[in-house]
Amino acid sequence: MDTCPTNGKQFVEVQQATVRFAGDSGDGMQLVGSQFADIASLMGNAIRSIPDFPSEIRAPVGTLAGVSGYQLNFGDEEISTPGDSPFVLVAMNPAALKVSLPDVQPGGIIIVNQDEFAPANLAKARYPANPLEDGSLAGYRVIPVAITQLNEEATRPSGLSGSQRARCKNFFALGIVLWLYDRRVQPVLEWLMTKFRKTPEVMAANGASLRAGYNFANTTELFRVHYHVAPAQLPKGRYRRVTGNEALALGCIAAAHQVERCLVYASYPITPASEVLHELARHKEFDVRVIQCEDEIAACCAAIGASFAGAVGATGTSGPGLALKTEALGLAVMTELPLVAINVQRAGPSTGMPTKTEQADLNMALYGRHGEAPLVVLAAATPADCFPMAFEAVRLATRYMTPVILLSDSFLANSAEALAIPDPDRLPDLRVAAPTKDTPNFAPYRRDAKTLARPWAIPGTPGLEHRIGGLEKEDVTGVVTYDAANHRRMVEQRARKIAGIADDIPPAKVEGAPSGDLLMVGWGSTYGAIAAAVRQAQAEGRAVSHLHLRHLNPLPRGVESALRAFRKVLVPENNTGQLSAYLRSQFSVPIRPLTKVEGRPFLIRELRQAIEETLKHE
Amino acid sequence: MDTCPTNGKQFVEVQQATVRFAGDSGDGMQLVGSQFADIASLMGNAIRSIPDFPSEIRAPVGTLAGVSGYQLNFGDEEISTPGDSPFVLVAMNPAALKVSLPDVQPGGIIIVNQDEFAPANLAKARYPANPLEDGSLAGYRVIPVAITQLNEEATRPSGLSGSQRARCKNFFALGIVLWLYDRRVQPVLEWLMTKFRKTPEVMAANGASLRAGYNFANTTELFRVHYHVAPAQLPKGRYRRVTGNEALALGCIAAAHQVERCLVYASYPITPASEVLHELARHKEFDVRVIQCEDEIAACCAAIGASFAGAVGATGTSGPGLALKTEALGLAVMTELPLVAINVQRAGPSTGMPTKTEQADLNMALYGRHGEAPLVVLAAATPADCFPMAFEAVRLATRYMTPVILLSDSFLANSAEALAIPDPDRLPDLRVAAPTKDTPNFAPYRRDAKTLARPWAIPGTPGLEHRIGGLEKEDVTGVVTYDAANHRRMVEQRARKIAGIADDIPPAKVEGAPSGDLLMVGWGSTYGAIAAAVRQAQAEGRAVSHLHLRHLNPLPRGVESALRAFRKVLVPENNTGQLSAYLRSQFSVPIRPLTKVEGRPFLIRELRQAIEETLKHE
Amino acid sequence: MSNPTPVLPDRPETSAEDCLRQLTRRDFQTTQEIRWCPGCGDYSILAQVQKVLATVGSPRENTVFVSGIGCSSRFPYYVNTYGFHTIHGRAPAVATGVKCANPDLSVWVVTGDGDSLSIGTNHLIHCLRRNVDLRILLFNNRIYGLTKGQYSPTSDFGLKTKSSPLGTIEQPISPLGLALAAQATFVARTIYADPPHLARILEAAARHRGAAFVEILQNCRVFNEGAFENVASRAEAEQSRLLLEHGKPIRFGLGGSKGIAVRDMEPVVVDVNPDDPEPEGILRHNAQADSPALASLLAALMPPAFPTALGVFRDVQRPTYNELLIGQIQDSIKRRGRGDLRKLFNAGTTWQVD
Amino acid sequence: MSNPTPVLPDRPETSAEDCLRQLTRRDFQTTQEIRWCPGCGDYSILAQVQKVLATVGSPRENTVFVSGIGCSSRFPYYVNTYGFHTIHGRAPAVATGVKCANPDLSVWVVTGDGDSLSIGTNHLIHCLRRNVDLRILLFNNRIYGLTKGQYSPTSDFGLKTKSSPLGTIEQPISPLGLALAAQATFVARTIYADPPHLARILEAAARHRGAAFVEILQNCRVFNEGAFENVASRAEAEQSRLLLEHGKPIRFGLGGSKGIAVRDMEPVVVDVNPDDPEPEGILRHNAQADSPALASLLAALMPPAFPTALGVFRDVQRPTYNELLIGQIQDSIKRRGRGDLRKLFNAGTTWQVD
Ligand SMILES: Cc1ncc(C[n+]2csc(CCOP(=O)(O)OP(=O)(O)O)c2C)c(N)n1
Ligand SMILES: Cc1ncc(C[n+]2csc(CCOP(=O)(O)OP(=O)(O)O)c2C)c(N)n1
Ligand code: SF4
Ligand code: SF4
Ligand SMILES: [Mg+2]
Ligand SMILES: [Mg+2]
Repeated sequence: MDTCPTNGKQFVEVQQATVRFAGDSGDGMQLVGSQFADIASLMGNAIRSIPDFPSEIRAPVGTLAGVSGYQLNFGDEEISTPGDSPFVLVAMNPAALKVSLPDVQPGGIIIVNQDEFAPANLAKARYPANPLEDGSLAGYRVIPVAITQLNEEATRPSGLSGSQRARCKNFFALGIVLWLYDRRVQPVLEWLMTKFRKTPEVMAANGASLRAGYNFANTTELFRVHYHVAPAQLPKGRYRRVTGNEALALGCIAAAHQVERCLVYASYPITPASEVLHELARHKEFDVRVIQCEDEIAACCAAIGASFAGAVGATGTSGPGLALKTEALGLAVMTELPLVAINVQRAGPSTGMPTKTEQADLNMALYGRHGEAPLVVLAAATPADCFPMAFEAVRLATRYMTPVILLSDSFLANSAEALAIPDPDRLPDLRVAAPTKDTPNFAPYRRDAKTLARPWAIPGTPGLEHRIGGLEKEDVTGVVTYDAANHRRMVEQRARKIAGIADDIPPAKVEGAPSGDLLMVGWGSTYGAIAAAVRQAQAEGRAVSHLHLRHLNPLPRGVESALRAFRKVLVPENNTGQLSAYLRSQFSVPIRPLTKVEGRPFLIRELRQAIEETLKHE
Repeated sequence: MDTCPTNGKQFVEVQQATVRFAGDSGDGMQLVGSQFADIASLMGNAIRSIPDFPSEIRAPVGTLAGVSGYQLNFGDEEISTPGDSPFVLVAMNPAALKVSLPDVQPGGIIIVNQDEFAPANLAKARYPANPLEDGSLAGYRVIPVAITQLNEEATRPSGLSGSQRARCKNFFALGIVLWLYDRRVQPVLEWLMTKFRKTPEVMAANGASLRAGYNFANTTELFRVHYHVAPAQLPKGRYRRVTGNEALALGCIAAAHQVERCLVYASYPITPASEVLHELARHKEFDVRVIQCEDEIAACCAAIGASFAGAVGATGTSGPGLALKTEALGLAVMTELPLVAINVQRAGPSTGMPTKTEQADLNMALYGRHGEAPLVVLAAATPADCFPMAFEAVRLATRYMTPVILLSDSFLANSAEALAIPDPDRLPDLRVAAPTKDTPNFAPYRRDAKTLARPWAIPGTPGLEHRIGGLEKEDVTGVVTYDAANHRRMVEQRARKIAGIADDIPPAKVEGAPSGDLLMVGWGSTYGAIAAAVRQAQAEGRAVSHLHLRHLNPLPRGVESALRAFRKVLVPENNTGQLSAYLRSQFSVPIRPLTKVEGRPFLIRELRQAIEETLKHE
Repeated sequence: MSNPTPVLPDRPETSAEDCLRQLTRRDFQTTQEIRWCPGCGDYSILAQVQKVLATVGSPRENTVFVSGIGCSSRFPYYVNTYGFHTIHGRAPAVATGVKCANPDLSVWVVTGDGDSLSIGTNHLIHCLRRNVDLRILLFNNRIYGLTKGQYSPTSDFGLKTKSSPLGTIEQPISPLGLALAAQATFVARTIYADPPHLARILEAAARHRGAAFVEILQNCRVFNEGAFENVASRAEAEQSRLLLEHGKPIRFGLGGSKGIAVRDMEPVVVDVNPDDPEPEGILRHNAQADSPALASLLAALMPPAFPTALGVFRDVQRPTYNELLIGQIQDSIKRRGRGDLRKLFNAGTTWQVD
Repeated sequence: MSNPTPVLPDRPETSAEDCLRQLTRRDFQTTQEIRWCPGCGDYSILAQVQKVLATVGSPRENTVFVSGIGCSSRFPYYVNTYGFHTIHGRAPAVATGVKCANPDLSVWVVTGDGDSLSIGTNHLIHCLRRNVDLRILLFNNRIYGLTKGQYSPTSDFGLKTKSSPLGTIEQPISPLGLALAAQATFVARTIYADPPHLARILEAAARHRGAAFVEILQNCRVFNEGAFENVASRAEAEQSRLLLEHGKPIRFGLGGSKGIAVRDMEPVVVDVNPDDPEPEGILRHNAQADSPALASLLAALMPPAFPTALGVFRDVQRPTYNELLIGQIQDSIKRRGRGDLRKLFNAGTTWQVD
């Protein structure tokens, strides 16, 4: 930690910082949080953010249920989670303080809007006494600021009404934090100028509040130190911030574009998958045909129908919706049509905790169909990884004529990080040659010798008229038959086709040494926390490596040998051990599950500790 | 084989016999087949039968698709399958011959109705030449009988019309077979007398045909040998013949009776589960409330609603229907309500082969729900075993407040065997104490210390008003909460409740020596074939034993040690190895799957051979 | 061991305790914190339901609220009776099971326009057709509230929402039209903004025997504010609402100056003399007609050409599903005697092994 | 690499080959052995569909048959076009996907009374409401045929079947009533036993733009023989069938001696002079009315009090879902230019790391 004096204040160099903005749903915390993320990014930091929304229905102002938070982790090296615990908390009201306090680092900075700590608000937050006064915050550096009042003064010249001006106070808070982390206000002002082009008074008021906050922090005695986080060493290129859901939508559009077929996305709204629907509905110029269906069954069926008719058929949902698609997924397996089914998991079982994260749908994805119905299962590891994984899902679905379940989760869906923007000209060509009238020996179930895919013979093509369906099909001809040997052969071929995909995906790649004391195996959104914990442990000399599975069925080549190259294998999962059981069923290798089923992702320190304990106990 | 001469013919003593009656759907083969089964039973034989229906829609008379068969295996010792291959085939037309011939034992007896082997019928059966004349049946003892004509003559006195009399010819065939196996005609005549009480002419005609057939066989030169099968050593008691589906219905009625609550069976028709619905609809005097729902989702939900309101809620279906119930099953898990979901499996995936058997829904039963949603999974082993297993399903559902999936399959559903009729007075008492207004400290999620079941607080009870639902519940109080620690605890408690049932079910019981060279592990309808093959192998001195799992989740205590007590473990399944993978995932023990996915059950000889091969190869 | 006794009383019994005193709205309130947005139309509906439960004296322990998923479907948590917050769209199916298992219970279904007209349409239609004795309250806010604002099957054509940024391209469905086609025996419409009317309709529904379907126009403050503004507004009520009363002429407007007539089977608005209590040439409301044709015609009236009809559209009697079901059971018991396991087990051919 | 080109022609193109010659029924036959019971009503329907496809010149390669599960749903195997035998109840949903992916295709849905009015009601209603450009043929035999004879949602009240040994206790649903409530733009009914009428109606459906719903009364020989006997019988046809023709007076009976009138919104049978071509006081059919009230009234007529109405009940125009969907896409492309991945990827705040 370097320190250097600037205008009478201390200046501290740090490698990483976690900041949370928390307030009422109406306080605009998401807006200033994401602005701060952009500023950090623009200044070269690696970032990862996570919002903390109030659950479902809007709660009354000032209540605990109404708190909305935005947490950002940024730094000068790889940042792979939104941070275990904030070093800086901005709490715009007592409820926000109460909800966030348990997460704040001991000794962390808490900036509170002291104006809101009046008895009525304290009561709404169920505070028996004012925490600013009763000593309960003794372990923190509390900085009370009269944000409401100062914002009121700063925005007065704008001529807006009192209530409109009150809505600017989030920018005052942002101003403070910008100063605290030595960031420039200019980019935010520029952003305000585009955003509020049509309402210059609003722009002026927000800008005034922002500058006032910055200046206040600069001049007040309350802040004695501010911080600097150096730019990270990121790979060259152009970047943007994406959430997992945004990246899924982009990936689907890009992939369909590369298949050169229209994308038909049929879906029924459900938390936390709805933004994929919203996002795709906004991009009609890509010939994305969005059908909001009457239910998830219809959605899956419409996507299957679309694929039959030659489109890239995709559907997206969360657990309860995937449950409903079970039967239709079986139809897609039997008819061997391309289909991408996105499942943004949330905490179950049943309705569960719809706004909380979990990874407990792996079993359903792998096994949740009647009959022998193998399909491809993929899982994205980070918000930005949702882009290539959606692309991969479309690639495998169309190349192998198979349904693909792509797993994401609530954590990835809402969390944001930087995406290295791909060059469209360098995206792989995904076109699939469809048979035509002139294809010799066309038969609907004549398989490609290499991929074992049946031909995608598309209605509208003269001469290829044929009938498919859910009944068992005769090999090659596709005629309905209940012949015993044929059934065995078809079951076997459907399985072999999926298993064979293992040759078309990257082999298992261990991050770290290829053998050692402990292999941490993960899938999905645990990536960031595992990667960070493993890096820390490696830095401390532990023989720990990390294997992260993006392809779950089929598993990549080399998983078994990777598992056997380590003395111990630990599998952290946000479920009760589904991947562990799956790996055991495949390889009969001893595996320890590390489970966390609390509706929240792993913290880095939880995994660090698990690594130490696993290494300690023999 | 003892032989003794009777009325100039040879008399051969055999231990076991397999007979198949085959004809057109309209020929009444099921009727005479089941009459023959009853006669065999009445004379003390062990029996096991299987019909072979035409698939779905009635096909044109005389065609291959229209053939209906009934196969019976009976003997003087344990009979555990319907027989690998018939020794006697009755073929009422060319199509019946063509369909059945591949199964007949080399050297077996084929009784054909030669009157039907005219060119038109041969063409319908796609016979290029008359098989009775072209030498293609050389390997069999073919006995052509002019059944149509002889029946016509025998029934003339009845005064019925020609077409009515033609319908009696199945009894002529039965008469022949009765003679062939030295059975009396009297019980059939008695049965005819009750059955056709109201139409004495029909009774008389059928009786005349029956006697004519018997006498024909007795006097004709065509038959030189007939057979005798001695009574088996069955446990004392009263018996009746049941199919698996009948036994399921009886089991549900009996169990609900013992719970002292009404049975609400909500279902949507589907092959091969519909007979459970039909059967239950016939027993309204037991206060069985059958709801034929608009779909399987509604059926599962109505059953859940019924359980909530204090009934024994049950629902039945086959694979595609269970797929649709996936989401609702999750609700039953979360609300911890008793529910019995019967799944009579058929060949999949998707619509598959609806009239063919398969065991490929085990994975879906174990894993096919989103979130962590453990429930009880049971499987019946034989048709008669469907009775106690349905009873067990209701017992566990109500005692542990949990959904139970009970697996049967098409083979069990249609196959029949003798059920030792239980004494109603000795059926276990299944009453569950429901809380009342006076229950101290009532709370909807306060668990029983022993079973971990929550109380079944039934609407209508004053003072216990409470609310349940699919959202995560606070421990004890049942109030909705997204609290992290509570979620972990509830997930864990739901899992522990199910796991704990292992203490309330019989431990794993190996049939045969408790250790040895090979353990055959099965579940469901493979029981009979495995048991027979293992008995044969044991008789030949092989160190082979058999473990059959009726409880699949939780597994009984002692499975792991049983598996480890054998050098090898072989798991025969009518799927691609689902139990094998499940056992590996639980115990990391090496296991060989033996799979048959052909829409047909294992033959005993297939398993015998697999045993030999497994023991041979090291 | 004694035989199970199906409890099949002819009329629900009220508990002794509750008979002794008049219930009040407070009896039906729970301690659960209510989690709707400030200003949501659901609050008003909750208050009236609680009031009506007290009015009709529905014993708490014999009352069950079943709901699906949606803002509206949180309802059961706020009513101090038995309650079941099920899964999306399935409340009518669950409720059917509840009612068949125990016909003594008074069963209410609470659902939203998405819950019952999108994912759950099938169950709604079939439980109406079967005439299961349920009260079904459909909170129609013409939007998916809980999932934060996608269009619903009742959203206006062209409505811009998160999932229809260029406007919906779907013809909205008529909840009442569908209920009538499904042959519901009681069909009504009311609005959150008129508590007395709401209470009157709820009470009529509560007293109906059979499936009672009530569409309640409900404002979603956050995602579809003002969807029913013209009907909700008190100032415009005379013009915008057509209040149906059985047996009365069908009229509206200032002082009742307009009426609905039918020409070539199409509805038209005609002027009538406000002072004439029985004007000629306009329709007279008949909620008990043999055919649902009049009710359908009235249900289809829509602004701006017509006012929105409120009230009881249809109220007829038909045996309920649960009565018929239990009836067949009672008949069977009468004919064959109460089920005897020994007889059941020993039916058909049996044989003895000694 | 070139950009994907959405193919969005305004009218389906017929293939060059098929344009050159008149198609015949044989062109639409397959070699698959037909597996319906002897005497099943489905045979007659198949024959007429094949004939009509030839008549309207539907190019084989641009024609798709989509079905659910049931005896009727085996249909696609017997028609030599593209075909998709899907899962139970879901054909309208699959067909919606097919049509949206390629609006050039002529898409037919074949379904049964169980398939579309029990498990699949929801999808049927929503695809009618959306007016997806599909032809939907519902084979109504009032029974579950394929599963061997359980009652269906259209079975007569009291029908004894395997699953209702004491008779059903459910009010049958009206397929047409439901379709009209769902705002279908084309609604018709015909019967297997009258091939010329069947062909006429199928042809009208084929030519309709939008969702065309046709209920075809079909006899299940094995499990519900004679369900439509009085309508099917040629001898009774004049008495039992009410043949609807747009613009014509609604009459039936010997020589047209009876008519349907409406009194207080209820239908009644009145005598009319058979010689009067334009009798007074009876209804005149209008398939294009603004309101579906007349169509609903006619759809509800049932024996024995009334004849069964056959013909086109409703035939109106409304933009189709697929047109509107593609329209929004074309508009977006017009406004924003064809989608450019580079622009899409770089939208919003981006930053460069060098
Ligand atoms: C199977 C399933 N699909 C989707 C959802 C997500 N979901 C919850 S409520 C809802 C719609 C709510 O709309 P509505 O029924 O109109 O109720 P409102 O919130 O407007 O009162 C949806 C789509 C879910 N919970 N379950
Ligand atoms: C999910 C599912 N549930 C149930 C079935 C069984 N099933 C097949 S067809 C059918 C009903 C058929 O009736 P209908 O639609 O009227 O057709 P029909 O056979 O009478 O032509 C049923 C219940 C199935 N195939 N899939
Ligand atoms: S989102 Fe709308 S319907 Fe839901 S609680 Fe808020 S205002 Fe009410
Ligand atoms: S069961 Fe009925 S509907 Fe099905 S094919 Fe046979 S006659 Fe036709
Ligand atoms: Mg709504
Ligand atoms: Mg039918």
